[in-house]
Amino acid sequence: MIRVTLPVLLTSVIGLLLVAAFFFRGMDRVNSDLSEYFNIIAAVAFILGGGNLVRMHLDKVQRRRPGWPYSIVTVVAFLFTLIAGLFKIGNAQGWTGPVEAQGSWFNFTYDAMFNPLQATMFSLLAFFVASASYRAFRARNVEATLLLGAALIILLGRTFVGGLLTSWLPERLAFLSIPNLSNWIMSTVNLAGARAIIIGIGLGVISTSLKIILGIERSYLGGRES
Amino acid sequence: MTLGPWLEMWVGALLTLMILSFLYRDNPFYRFAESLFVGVSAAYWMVEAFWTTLVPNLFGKLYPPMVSFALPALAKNPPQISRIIPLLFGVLLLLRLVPHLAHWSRMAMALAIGFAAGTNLVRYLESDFTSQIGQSIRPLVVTQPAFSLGGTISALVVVFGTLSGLVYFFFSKEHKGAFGKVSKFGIYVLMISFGAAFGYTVMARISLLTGRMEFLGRWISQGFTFPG
Amino acid sequence: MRHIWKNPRVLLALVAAIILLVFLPRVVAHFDTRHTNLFAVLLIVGGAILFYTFRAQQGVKYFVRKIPGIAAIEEAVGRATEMGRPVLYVAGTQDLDNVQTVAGITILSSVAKRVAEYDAHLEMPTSRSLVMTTARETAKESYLAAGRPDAYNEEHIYYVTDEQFGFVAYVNGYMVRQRPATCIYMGAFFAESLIFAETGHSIGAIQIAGTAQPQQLPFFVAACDYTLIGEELFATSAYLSQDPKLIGSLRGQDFGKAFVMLFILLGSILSTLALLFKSGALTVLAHWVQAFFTIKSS
Amino acid sequence: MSAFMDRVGRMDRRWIYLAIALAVIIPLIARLSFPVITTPIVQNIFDKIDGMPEGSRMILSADFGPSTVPENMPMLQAVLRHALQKKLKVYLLTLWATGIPQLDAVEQNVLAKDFPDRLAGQDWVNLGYKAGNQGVINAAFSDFPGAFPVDSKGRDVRTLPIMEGVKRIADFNLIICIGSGFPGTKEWIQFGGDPSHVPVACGVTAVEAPLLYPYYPRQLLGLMGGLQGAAEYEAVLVKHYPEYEARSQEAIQRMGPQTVAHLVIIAFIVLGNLAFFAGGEWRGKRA
Repeated sequence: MIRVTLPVLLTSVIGLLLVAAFFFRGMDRVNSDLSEYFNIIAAVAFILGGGNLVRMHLDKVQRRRPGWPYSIVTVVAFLFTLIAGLFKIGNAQGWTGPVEAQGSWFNFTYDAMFNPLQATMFSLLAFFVASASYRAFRARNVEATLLLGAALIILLGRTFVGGLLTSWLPERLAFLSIPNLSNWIMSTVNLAGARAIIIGIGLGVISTSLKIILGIERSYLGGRES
Repeated sequence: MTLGPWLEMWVGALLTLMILSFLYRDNPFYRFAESLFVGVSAAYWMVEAFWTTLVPNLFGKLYPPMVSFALPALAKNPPQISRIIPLLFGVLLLLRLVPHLAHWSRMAMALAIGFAAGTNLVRYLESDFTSQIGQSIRPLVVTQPAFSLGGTISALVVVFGTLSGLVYFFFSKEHKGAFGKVSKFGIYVLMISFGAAFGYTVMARISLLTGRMEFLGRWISQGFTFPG
Repeated sequence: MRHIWKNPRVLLALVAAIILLVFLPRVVAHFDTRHTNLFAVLLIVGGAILFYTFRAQQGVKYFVRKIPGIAAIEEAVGRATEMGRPVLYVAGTQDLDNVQTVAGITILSSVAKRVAEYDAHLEMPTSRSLVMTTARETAKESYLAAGRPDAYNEEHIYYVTDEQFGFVAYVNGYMVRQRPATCIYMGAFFAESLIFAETGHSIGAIQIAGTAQPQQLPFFVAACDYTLIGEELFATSAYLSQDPKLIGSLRGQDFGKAFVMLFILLGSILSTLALLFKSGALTVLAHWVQAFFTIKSS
Repeated sequence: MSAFMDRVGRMDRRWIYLAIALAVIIPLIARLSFPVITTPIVQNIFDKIDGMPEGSRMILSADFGPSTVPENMPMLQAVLRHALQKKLKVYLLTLWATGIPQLDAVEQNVLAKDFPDRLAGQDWVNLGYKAGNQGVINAAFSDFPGAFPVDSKGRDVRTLPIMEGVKRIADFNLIICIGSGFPGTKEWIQFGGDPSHVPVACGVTAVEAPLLYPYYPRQLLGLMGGLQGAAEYEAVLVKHYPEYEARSQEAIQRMGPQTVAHLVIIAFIVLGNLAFFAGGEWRGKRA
């Protein structure tokens, strides 16, 4: 009973409440309160997640499992940032100052370590977009050829080469020039494809949400029937 | 450049090089940067959650004087008893740590999943389903200011491209015969739009790398003169 | 249909209906008329989904077309078992308040069952604590359902960090060191989609991705072996579990698509004729159809 | 030949990474820049401003934060210079709280530097930030001074000569939104341009641009997409007004690495396909 029926019932009540809050006036607080409740639960869940992270790495150090020195780095970095942040060490206004105040240790870890690491991981995409293009855009079949063709036209359209390549076109055929063609693809075919996908996703979300609210989809509580 | 920023520039530059070294192959430098990033970022978000959610919204509203040391402004507000509910669900969630009571934590998950279903249902119903139908309805011919063949062809491509794209997503009908051909045309439309979207975003990705290289350039030119 | 009143869910529905009738007058007064058309659309589409789900439950069999990506999941778990290398599963990088993440968890339920049956190794780093706790609960149940509760090891599903690129840095490191034979990405992804897919390809893994983030589909389509596009992500749970009710709901979704196509075509043809014949009546009709599906600015 | 092509077909990805790294570093060091050809979707904006008579009224909304300054700021500066060159009346404002520093920056490095003779409140005005997203445009549609009662210096707009004759959005001749998300161009079109029939143009980040193509050309006369769009506007501005050459190079300069990287990627795609066809993989063998 506790394992499946009660949770499913709660999910249904919360889901129906939120849908009702959308269709009926005077229930605005439902939305704001429930989203704050969710954020609080997600914040409390950090204790489980963060706690498990530290326990896992400490366990790895204790048992000297391969790569254990790196676990020390993770635990030390974690505890240093956590303590610096929770106790607002080095914060000019003390407890009342914002946690990211200039000069605080927490802000230093952000500027010196968090920011460059994040920006550099993000920049790896420049390399991967190139290797993916090289590998994926091959005219294996019709679909792959269309993928390749569209990507090439848009890529060329984004550089002066695109314009040069088709500048010889007579005025009457100007619409076939690469810059015009790439604009046309973006505003018609790309639009049609995006619309079909978005409408499909809308249906998928509506169907999945309904099945969850009405307890039809409950495999997240385990496959066994209640 | 004073000591603080100079130190930050050096730490940032070294970490940048460590991450980029992954492109050659996995190595101790990358693994160090990765472990550091996991530790720093996990704690960063935990601290943010504590100071921006738990303190003001849970403890600050449940019993304001409790947080007056950090948020004096809240001290005067009346306690909101309704905050017992999220506190209760938080405790239920933490029951996972107690083996024989662990299944009670499902109630907290149930609330989260109910919240997801409820909010996503109405948002996608409005902005991603109904309004997309409204925007897809357009005349198949362009006559303002004068009849334009190009405009008409474009309108036809958009409307029938969308319809054939939708046909591709049919689950419960065999994609054979005429239905199969329309579905085939649909996947062609999808493939062209994927290729175009891919090509269009390449520029945004390259500018990310340009930014990092400009930073390394500043490090090389300014980093090696000791500040002050 | 004789024992209908014994079914608990029917009883629940009856009770709800009675409550609604009692409060109907007050409830209707509070109805937000700006959303009438949305309510009608929900009734039509939602009704169709529930109707086909109910009929499927009564035993009506529905055909479902083959989706290569979903069929490949079974084969990919088998391949990982043969090669004795882990199956990497990532349920997106968003929290449980995103229904794509919930879809990722429901798919995990079926994947974990196959992993248990094949006695393979399932590795699932998560980017949110709530996703970790829910995924552990789901996987434990799946191992139970597969009759191998002892094989379930909670340590293989663990929280890494909330930071998008910190999580990416960890998963990249895991991939190149443990070299999983199969990588399955099901859920909401952002810019990190291509980093996972390219690193996964560099270690020769079979990669199956599914997301309903339109901007990321081009990268998964280009870089993964199989990609479940948008709505297919939400159909995967039905395909894998072969639960008749879920298969029935897919039929309902198809009705939704037919409904959409009908009104797009109807609206477009009406507005075309209205334009060509400059007829007032047709213009009004075309505008009415379009207005029905246009959101009134709140 | 096919042995070479075979090796090219399965080239180690790290050569590609090296090529991309060089494609970005070399142009940066060599300050390389390429001719930028202005495409119609950007040219339309230039032609519209260039064709407007002196004294026409133009709304210039800076709806972006610090994170997208590299893409959006060059657009804002180029359009502002052009409008002031044509002696239009420019109404600077923003719907983003984080947009205020962008307006101040433009006041310093465009208005103060290039147009010191122009009077605030006469030739141009900075109406600052107003909270409410599309609600602000909605309000300004029927009562513009009501939506923006004071300028960024706190002066009552009714006392400013530039506001004479300005009652509603319909009294303007052009709306330009330089944006990167919500609220932004879509809201200016839906709540400003469409109902008042005032033409709208925009400059947005590369990620935002694809979502706005559907409005072009009927509801959006022109669109600057990402750094490329900014560079195209700078190029056409400098072509017609060479005196701004020195200060209108920001986007063009940063386009160097972009262009080279794009060409390198295109080359790899072509090379990959040549290897694919030479390798005979396409003759039915499993690819």
